[in-house]
Amino acid sequence: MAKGRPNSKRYKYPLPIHPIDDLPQLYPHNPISWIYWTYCYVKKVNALERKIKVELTGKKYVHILVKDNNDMLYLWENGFFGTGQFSRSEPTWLNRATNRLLPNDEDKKNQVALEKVTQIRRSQRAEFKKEREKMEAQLLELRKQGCTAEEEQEFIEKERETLRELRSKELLLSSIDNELKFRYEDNELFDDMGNIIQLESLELLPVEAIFLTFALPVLEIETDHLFRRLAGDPKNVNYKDIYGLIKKYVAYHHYRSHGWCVRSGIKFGCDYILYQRGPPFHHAEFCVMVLDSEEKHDYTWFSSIARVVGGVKKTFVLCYIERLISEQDILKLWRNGQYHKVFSSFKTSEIIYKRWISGKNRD
Amino acid sequence: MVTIYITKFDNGTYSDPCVFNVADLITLREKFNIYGNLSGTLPINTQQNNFLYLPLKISLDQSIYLVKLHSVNLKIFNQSNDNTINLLSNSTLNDNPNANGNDDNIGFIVTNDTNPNNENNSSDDILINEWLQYHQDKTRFTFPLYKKLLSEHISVLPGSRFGCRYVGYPGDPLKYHSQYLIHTPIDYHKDKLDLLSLISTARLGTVVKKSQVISGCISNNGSDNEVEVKLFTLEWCGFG
Amino acid sequence: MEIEVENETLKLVRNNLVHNLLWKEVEICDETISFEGEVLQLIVGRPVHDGEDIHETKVGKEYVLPVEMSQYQDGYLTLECIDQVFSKLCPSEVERIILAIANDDGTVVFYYIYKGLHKPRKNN
Amino acid sequence: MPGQFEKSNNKDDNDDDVDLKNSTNAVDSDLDEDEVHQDWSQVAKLTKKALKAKLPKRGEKEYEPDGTEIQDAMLVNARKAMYDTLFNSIRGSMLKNQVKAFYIPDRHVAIIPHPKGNFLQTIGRVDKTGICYLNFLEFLYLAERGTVTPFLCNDLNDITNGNEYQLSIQEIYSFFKSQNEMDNFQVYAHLKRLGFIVFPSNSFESGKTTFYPPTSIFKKYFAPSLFKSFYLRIGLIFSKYFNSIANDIFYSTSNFHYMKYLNSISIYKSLNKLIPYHKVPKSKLELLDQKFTIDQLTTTNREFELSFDVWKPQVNFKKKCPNLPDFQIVVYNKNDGSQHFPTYHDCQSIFNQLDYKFGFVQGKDDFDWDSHSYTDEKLRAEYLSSLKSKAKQSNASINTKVEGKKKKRKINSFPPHVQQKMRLKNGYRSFLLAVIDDGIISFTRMTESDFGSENVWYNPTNSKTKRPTRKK
Repeated sequence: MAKGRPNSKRYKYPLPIHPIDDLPQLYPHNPISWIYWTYCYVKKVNALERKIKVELTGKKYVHILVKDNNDMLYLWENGFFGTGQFSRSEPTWLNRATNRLLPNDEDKKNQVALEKVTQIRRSQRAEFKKEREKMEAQLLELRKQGCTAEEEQEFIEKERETLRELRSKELLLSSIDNELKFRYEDNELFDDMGNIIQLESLELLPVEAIFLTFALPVLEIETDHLFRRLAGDPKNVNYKDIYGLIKKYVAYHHYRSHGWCVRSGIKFGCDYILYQRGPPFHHAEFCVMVLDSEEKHDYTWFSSIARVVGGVKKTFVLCYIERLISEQDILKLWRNGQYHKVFSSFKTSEIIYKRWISGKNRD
Repeated sequence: MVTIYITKFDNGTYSDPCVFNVADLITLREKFNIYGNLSGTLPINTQQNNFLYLPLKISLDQSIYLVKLHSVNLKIFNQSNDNTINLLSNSTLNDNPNANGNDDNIGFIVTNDTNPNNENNSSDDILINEWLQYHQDKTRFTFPLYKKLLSEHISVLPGSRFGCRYVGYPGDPLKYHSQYLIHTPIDYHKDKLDLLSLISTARLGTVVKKSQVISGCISNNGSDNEVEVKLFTLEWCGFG
Repeated sequence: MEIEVENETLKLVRNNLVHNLLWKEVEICDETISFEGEVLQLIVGRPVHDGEDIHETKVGKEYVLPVEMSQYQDGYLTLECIDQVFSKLCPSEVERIILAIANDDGTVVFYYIYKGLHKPRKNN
Repeated sequence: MPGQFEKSNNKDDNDDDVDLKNSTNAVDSDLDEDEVHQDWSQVAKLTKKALKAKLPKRGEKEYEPDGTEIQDAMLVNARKAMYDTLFNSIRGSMLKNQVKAFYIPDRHVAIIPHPKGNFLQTIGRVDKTGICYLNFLEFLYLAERGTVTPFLCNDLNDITNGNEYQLSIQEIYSFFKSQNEMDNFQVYAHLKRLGFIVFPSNSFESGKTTFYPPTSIFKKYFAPSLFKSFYLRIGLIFSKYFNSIANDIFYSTSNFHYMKYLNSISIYKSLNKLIPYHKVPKSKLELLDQKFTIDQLTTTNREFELSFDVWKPQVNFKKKCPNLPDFQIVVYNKNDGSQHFPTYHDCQSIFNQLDYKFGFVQGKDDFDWDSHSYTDEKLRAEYLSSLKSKAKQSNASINTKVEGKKKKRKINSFPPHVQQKMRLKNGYRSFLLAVIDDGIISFTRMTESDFGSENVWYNPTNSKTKRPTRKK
């Protein structure tokens, strides 16, 4: 699709609303250039020519889906919004399926080779497993016979050596793994013309959809309608119904508006991860958990998340949300559809949570 | 018999249970698979934290278990009784049981772990029952969990640094790796699983190669003695 | 513009297993149980084994329970639910199910839940 | 350094997952801290007088019992090493070196009538008559080490009358006033064993060093510059008002049809007016501002108090008038139902109590804390030179020399975007939370950060000069 385009071109714009950056050159001594410039300035707008279609499915748990291939690509390339349902981030399933089921000749040759590699690897792994189990059984036997410590140590050394050798042989082969056979189920992937059907949609987080509706007019859906679907009929909601959503959105907007690419942190058991520019450019360095400023959790709750976050060498950020006006006032604003006033009535603060090792901080 | 020491503070709260005798430590370790944590300075090597000395701290669930089994002395010091005054008035320098006049230690002044007079006598049942009563709510779920783990031949150490209540071992931690990270039980019927923390829990388990154990408690007839515990193990599938 | 599809999540997880993870013999089971307004229904299938990463069950088949997760709403799953899935939706010899958590960010994540204790893998 | 934050352009986007799979090693090293293989036969090596029982080291930890006699024997040996070490750990001192310490129940302190020993450099408080006072934690710590022999007495008369009662360690434990004090002791002893210098926070009435100037100095030197910030504050109220108007316009449906945004940055600037954020103090002046306005405003209802001031190990520590501590610690027992992990507001109240070497105000290489802290209502540098009359030579410059052995690269020598990342990650004010779990201590550092004050959007014009290597 977008092969061969350098990232700086492909991801030129950080937001799906583009700036007006193609105004003509202005020559101070040439009045005609002024007029032309002014004409262009007046005529051009930031708003999208055509908003992006979304489908909302589900009842209590709403899913917000973008199904058009170009729209998916647009949202991905202009700010990295949404996640492909069968991909880890950018929707790439169609490409993968096409390569698998409709390969060109070059690919076909590789496929056969790959298939063999896969087979060999499988059997190697099975062999490794078998060998390891065998040696463990031998050790147990040895122990039962009452061997000396030296004998045992010797055996363990030998075992390690054997297993290491087996492993190193395995590593000689490529680690690309793929399932290549055409399967019965694959029939349902073809349309009448023999093309592969796009099964994958781009799914937007509720907060992403809010950002692309309420903050930037990108999605073809009314803000009121979106909030109604996500939080219920404004007339009947109470504070508890809307607060969860508000809390997450306030944090999302906060980080987005300061330039971060904010994506779901579910993989690491937290709310968000923050990228600078976006996934193709930098690793995410921050994991964010959004909390109410009065929220209480057990220490183990924190330490469990912190261990996962620390394990992938990221910084664990606690983002606290504090309400500045009364709950009744928030509800009133919400019912009047004054969402920006709702969101600006919450304040954010951050605390970095980090394990501290006493023995490593002595000098 | 093992002696567990507890202080009852003036505000009605209790101290954590402590054990002050090496022989008791051995009994707990070998007879009850209770290892506890040494928390005091090791006199022969006072400048490190890897190897420590008495007192041994054991968990509340473990001490309740031992007390209910009647296999320990529970010695509760009542702070308001101010035993310090008694100590002074009842004993003079000469018959001070802590004063060390051993022949083989001539010229060496020993500070003992315990006063022999305090050992081998348990506090009376009223005090002990008060103590059990005091902790009943707090241990409503964790105590049945502990008993359940014992019945599965799992012994435990505290687990906060792995983000759980207990780390579970198949045998003495001196020799065996831990296998389980065991979480505080939830209400089997009422409590909803927090899927987000379930995810980080399972991921952590993968990384440290231990099984994550979650559990639900069912109180039958509202009676605390009849809390049933159901265990489940959580594991990341390795895909998705 | 708006479509209400019954069991959208079930379909999503099924497609994920069949066309993304390339599982075999994937079928949606008929039996359901309801819990607090949510319908629980299993998908059964045979995973593609990638060496050691997945350790096989005796049955060879995996029972997958799709559940929904939202960023801003509480869940509905209790441990009683899980037990009922074991007792009412699975053959009796099944010792584990796979929890397929469909998050509202579009991702599905998969976790085994075993009845009772299950030791970690010995080597790795 | 900047390179480590970037990655190649063609890389897969699912690297985070790869991270997780490959992270085993990283966590393993962490794990070692938590699950140290306690081989008690190694204590002997650590100890000067080697123990009799020298055991052959046999195997590491194993997966589970396999029922063999060999494995049983290994377990027996491992246990024996532990038991032997514990049995052979006799606590006490030689008669000729004996230091007696007397616990006085009424005052919950101990006194040493004839203080001697190295420990006095960082422990206790000697009064004019030469008597050393130990707080309860110091007393128990020294008794546990065998450094002092613990006795009980009612008052000083008992000591002179010889009416003394030698205490056991367990008896001293029964003198704790609360579980919290017991937890504090564990943290205290843990840090002391590592060589840290530890005093309970607020244990210095006189001779206390503080970062915050006394009111007189504050009014004379700092209030004028804060007066400027008073105007700033009024400006803030106005900008709040303007923000709200700007938001009304930006979030109206017609925004992008009538307003023109010529670059992405201007869109960002409009977007980030929506969510107010907590501005944390980042400089000396901002800290003072915070301190003197907070003190006027809030009534202190503190659920969490600082427990300890901690100094890194150092030789020229001045016990009587120590410099600012390196860390401050709050202790929390996770199994005590009456306590909870601090909420955000609890953390705020702790941050506002802090008074230590706020590392982030150190800009220059030659930053001298003595010129930025106050002892006894005086600038500390002045206070110290007034002490010099007593022929005390060891002044701060020696201290800094010791500390400055390994030179850390100063933050402002890094390129701006790396500095920004460091500001976000290292944050500003911080405290240590010591968490107690049935005798196990773990520490967490809680640090204020401020993402609202930093913008990380990509600025194409900037990057051309900064990153010439990137392809256009």
